[in-house]
Amino acid sequence: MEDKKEELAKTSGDNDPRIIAFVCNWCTYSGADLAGTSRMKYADNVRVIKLPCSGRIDPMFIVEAFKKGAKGVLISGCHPGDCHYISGNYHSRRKYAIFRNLLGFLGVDLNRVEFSWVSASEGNKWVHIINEFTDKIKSLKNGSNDIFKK
Amino acid sequence: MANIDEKLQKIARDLLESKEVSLIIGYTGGSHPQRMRPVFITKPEDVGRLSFNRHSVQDLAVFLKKQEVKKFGRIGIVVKGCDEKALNVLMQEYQVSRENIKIIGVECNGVIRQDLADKGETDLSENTVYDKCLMCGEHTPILHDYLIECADPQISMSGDIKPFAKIEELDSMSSEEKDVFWEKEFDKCIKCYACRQACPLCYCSRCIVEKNVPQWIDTNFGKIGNAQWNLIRAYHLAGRCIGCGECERACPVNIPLMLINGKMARSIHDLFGYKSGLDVDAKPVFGVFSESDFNDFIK
Amino acid sequence: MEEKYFEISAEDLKKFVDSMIKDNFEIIAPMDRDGDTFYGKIGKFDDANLDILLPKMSYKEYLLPKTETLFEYSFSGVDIDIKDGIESVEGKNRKRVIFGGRPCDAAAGPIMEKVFNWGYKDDFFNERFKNLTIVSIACEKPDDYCFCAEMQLSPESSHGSDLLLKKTGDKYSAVVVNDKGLELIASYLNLFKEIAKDEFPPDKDWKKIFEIEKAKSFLDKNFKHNYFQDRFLSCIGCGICTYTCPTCHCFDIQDEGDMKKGKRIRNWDSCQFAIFTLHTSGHNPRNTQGDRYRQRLMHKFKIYSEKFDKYLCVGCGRCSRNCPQDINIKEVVKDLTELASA
Amino acid sequence: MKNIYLPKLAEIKEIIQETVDTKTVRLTIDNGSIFFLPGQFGEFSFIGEGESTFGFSSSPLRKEYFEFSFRSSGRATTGINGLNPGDKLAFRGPYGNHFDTSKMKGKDLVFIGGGIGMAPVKSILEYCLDERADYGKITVLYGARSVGDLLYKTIFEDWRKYKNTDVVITVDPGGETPDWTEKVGFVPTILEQLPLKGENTIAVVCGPPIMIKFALKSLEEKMGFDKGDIITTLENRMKCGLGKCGRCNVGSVYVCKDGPVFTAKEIESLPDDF
Repeated sequence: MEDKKEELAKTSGDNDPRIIAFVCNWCTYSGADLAGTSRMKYADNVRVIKLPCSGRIDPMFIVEAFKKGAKGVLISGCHPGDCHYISGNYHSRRKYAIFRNLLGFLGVDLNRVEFSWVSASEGNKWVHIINEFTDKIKSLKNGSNDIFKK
Repeated sequence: MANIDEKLQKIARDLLESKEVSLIIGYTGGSHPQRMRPVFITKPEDVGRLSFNRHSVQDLAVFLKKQEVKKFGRIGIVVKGCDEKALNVLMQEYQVSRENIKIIGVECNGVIRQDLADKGETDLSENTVYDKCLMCGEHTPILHDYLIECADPQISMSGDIKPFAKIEELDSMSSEEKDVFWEKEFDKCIKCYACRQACPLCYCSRCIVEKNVPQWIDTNFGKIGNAQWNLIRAYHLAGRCIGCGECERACPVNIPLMLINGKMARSIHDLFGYKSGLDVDAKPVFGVFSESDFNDFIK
Repeated sequence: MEEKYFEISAEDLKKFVDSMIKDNFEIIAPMDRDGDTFYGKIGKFDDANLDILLPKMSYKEYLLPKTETLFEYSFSGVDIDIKDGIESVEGKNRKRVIFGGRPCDAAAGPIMEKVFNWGYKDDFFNERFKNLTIVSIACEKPDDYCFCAEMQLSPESSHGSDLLLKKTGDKYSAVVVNDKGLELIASYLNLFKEIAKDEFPPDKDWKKIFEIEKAKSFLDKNFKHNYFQDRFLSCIGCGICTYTCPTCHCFDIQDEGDMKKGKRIRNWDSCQFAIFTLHTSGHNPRNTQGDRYRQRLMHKFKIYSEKFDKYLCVGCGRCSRNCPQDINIKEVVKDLTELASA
Repeated sequence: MKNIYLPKLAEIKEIIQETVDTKTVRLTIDNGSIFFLPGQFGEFSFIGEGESTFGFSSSPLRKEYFEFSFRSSGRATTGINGLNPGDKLAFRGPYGNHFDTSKMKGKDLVFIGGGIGMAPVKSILEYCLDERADYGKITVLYGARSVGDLLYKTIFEDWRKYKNTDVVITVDPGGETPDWTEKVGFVPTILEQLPLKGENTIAVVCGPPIMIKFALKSLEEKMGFDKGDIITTLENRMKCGLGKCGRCNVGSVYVCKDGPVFTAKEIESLPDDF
């Protein structure tokens, strides 16, 4: 499993930055699935890791992704009010509002951490977010980065 | 000064004699006149050792997490205003119950920084106290069963010294500059985890660094391991840290941990209007949410 | 070798250090950093702060690094390739000099050497120790936390140093203890002036406030004693005492890496942590902080002296100075001696 | 210059699933055999997850392999648990002292094991069985919490085949299955029922601390064993196994180097630090 983590996160160069997306099972994953089944095309830099809920996405996951070499991390869940577990995404939002500030304060370029709400029907939005995020990461200077990178 | 000590000792004696508590945690004289140390009194005849002055820097609430101390059951504890906030958070999080604690509050107008006190400093002024004292809003402990008034005058502020000015300075830096700053600071870390042990609110029976399946935090003393530890420590205290500054005081290599803690407290206040340790009945900030929470950073 | 005595002026001492730096020696000396003093690599003599009594941390990390790679590994299929870490021991063939340390810190090396060569020889330690030259400066005024005299040393002891300097007025008297010391100054002999033994300032008579043997006699008889549990209620188990100690040498071994490659490292560890002795079953032989502090005292003043004939303490007092709860080991040991005679 | 922390690689020949969470791993060393004595231990590691300390559980006289038994619980053991025959395991050792077999020669022996504590007992037991003629009567008493928790189930019969050898297996009350034909009862209780006398007999005891405590009491007080004739092993958390890392000491005794094998008499003189 460890092996796969490394493989997933590995970036071959500036032109092909690896992006890790932690997504919730119910909305964003379905949305990404919809994008796939609808044969929409989008940047292939992203690797999706599915979790039950955005509330389950531990901040350590972000750090771990950066540590393993990811150039960008996306966190995505259900729109407010739509959480399968009623309030998971609200808790997640509070948590990440603060965690984002902490990362920024410690010198992580916040352009590399992205958050979104994508519902099961928003295949378009998913494609748009990934493409935009990939372009943004590509435009960033390599190495202008975080304290967790080897 | 003597007056304070006498009052303290009388309260302690009464509490112990009436068996209302079986242990009093307080301060007593330390290695030299400018140092105080914690003292644990179980017998009424020992209360003469209790004392309090401007060198009582320790946050005694830290002892409430110790199993050996919990065994005493009902405990009396001497607290300054800032320390009492730690009690509030512990009560908020059901770690101690109000019935088991007798709070002997001491009004405080600041304590002298220990590094200066060790060099002989005895004057209480804006140059000699901790930053937390300069912006202290709780000179009088919020909750108390007993209150002892302050012997020291209020510190006069010239306005030249801005507490935690470094936070604003860092905020205005670019991420590269911040990266450089923190890399240098974290590089000093020797991972003794004194920051954790000295914190009254770090009470997990098994800390995340001790969990090894999987090993979330690198055990090495390298760049990544140190940064990971300092990040996660600060994050686990976000919304809980009451700013007693014990972590920074304990740190043997002088990492400015209060900058991170202070930044977290500011962020939480800015975003959610919450300050920790002020209200025992409030729900912890990460235990609740509002539908109208800050959403600007999410697409 | 017989001890040799020299004299050097303060000015020449500066020249001595600066020329060593020019000759590619790595000079580790007390340096100011964030309002405190720590050992660090100096770029020139003036970087060093020789007035301070003791840097906050000891220079233990140059003998036993905070993190040391024991070996590196990599996988290919079921095969494992192991690269021995001893080949790359940092410090090997390196001209590293500790300059301006104090006699207590210098005495720590030979003490630790015992445990690292007991039965199995730990060459990671030995290599570093062998390649380290220690130039100490005798203390003129120990502070209230110091108790080296009680620990069978003295503020002027040359034990463990290769070269000991003593300040007298604006010059230094130097004693070269061994060949290593002589080798170091060999190229700079023009700066030193040889003097006779009786010209070297004699050691003062340092007073002792307790007899350490007495404390040991208490520890010998009292494994279980209320003193330990009561006195160390105020210990929060932060481990600063062990991390700043020049002789505390306990370590932890961990693997770090992924499924492709990584390394096995050893890190500093501390007997003050509950997890230090925790069994997998959940049983912990040292369950309270009192037990753990007792272990520290026992290890320093009883176990080590029984096994290796030396106390595992040099009396530098760092553990007391740095303790956030002001537990003063000098007072504690004094208590033990008093309990022994009670 | 020698790196004392450098492990050798050993290949896994066979893995025996002893109980739900316990396995015995049989190893061969890549180049040549290793020399160890019963009672000694090694540091076994799944490289990448860290080392764990286990006593050898096989007889050193069976030179074609060596083995250890472990219960999967922490990071290193979980790693080892995931390995298959043919995989490589790192190993360092042997370390520590050993059972004094010269003292045991010509005497009657009783081996008492509890739970996974049977592993080091198995090593010395099989060593003695391999040189059966050197020893008097051999009695084996092995107990576990339940039938499912018994290790080495498949080889009890092998032990019984030897002459003048009694093998008594017991499970704690409530741990038996309907078809269980062996004894039911706690190890000390069953021990007292055995026809054993303290004279000319040496007892080897290993198991959980509570079992050792009561078994020693039975042997000393009720059966007349001399404290010097009861041999047991101690365990403490270890990292280096070499007497350096400083955590396994009990008083002035380093379990990893001065131990792990002690007589009851030696244990009596140690402080209560284990």
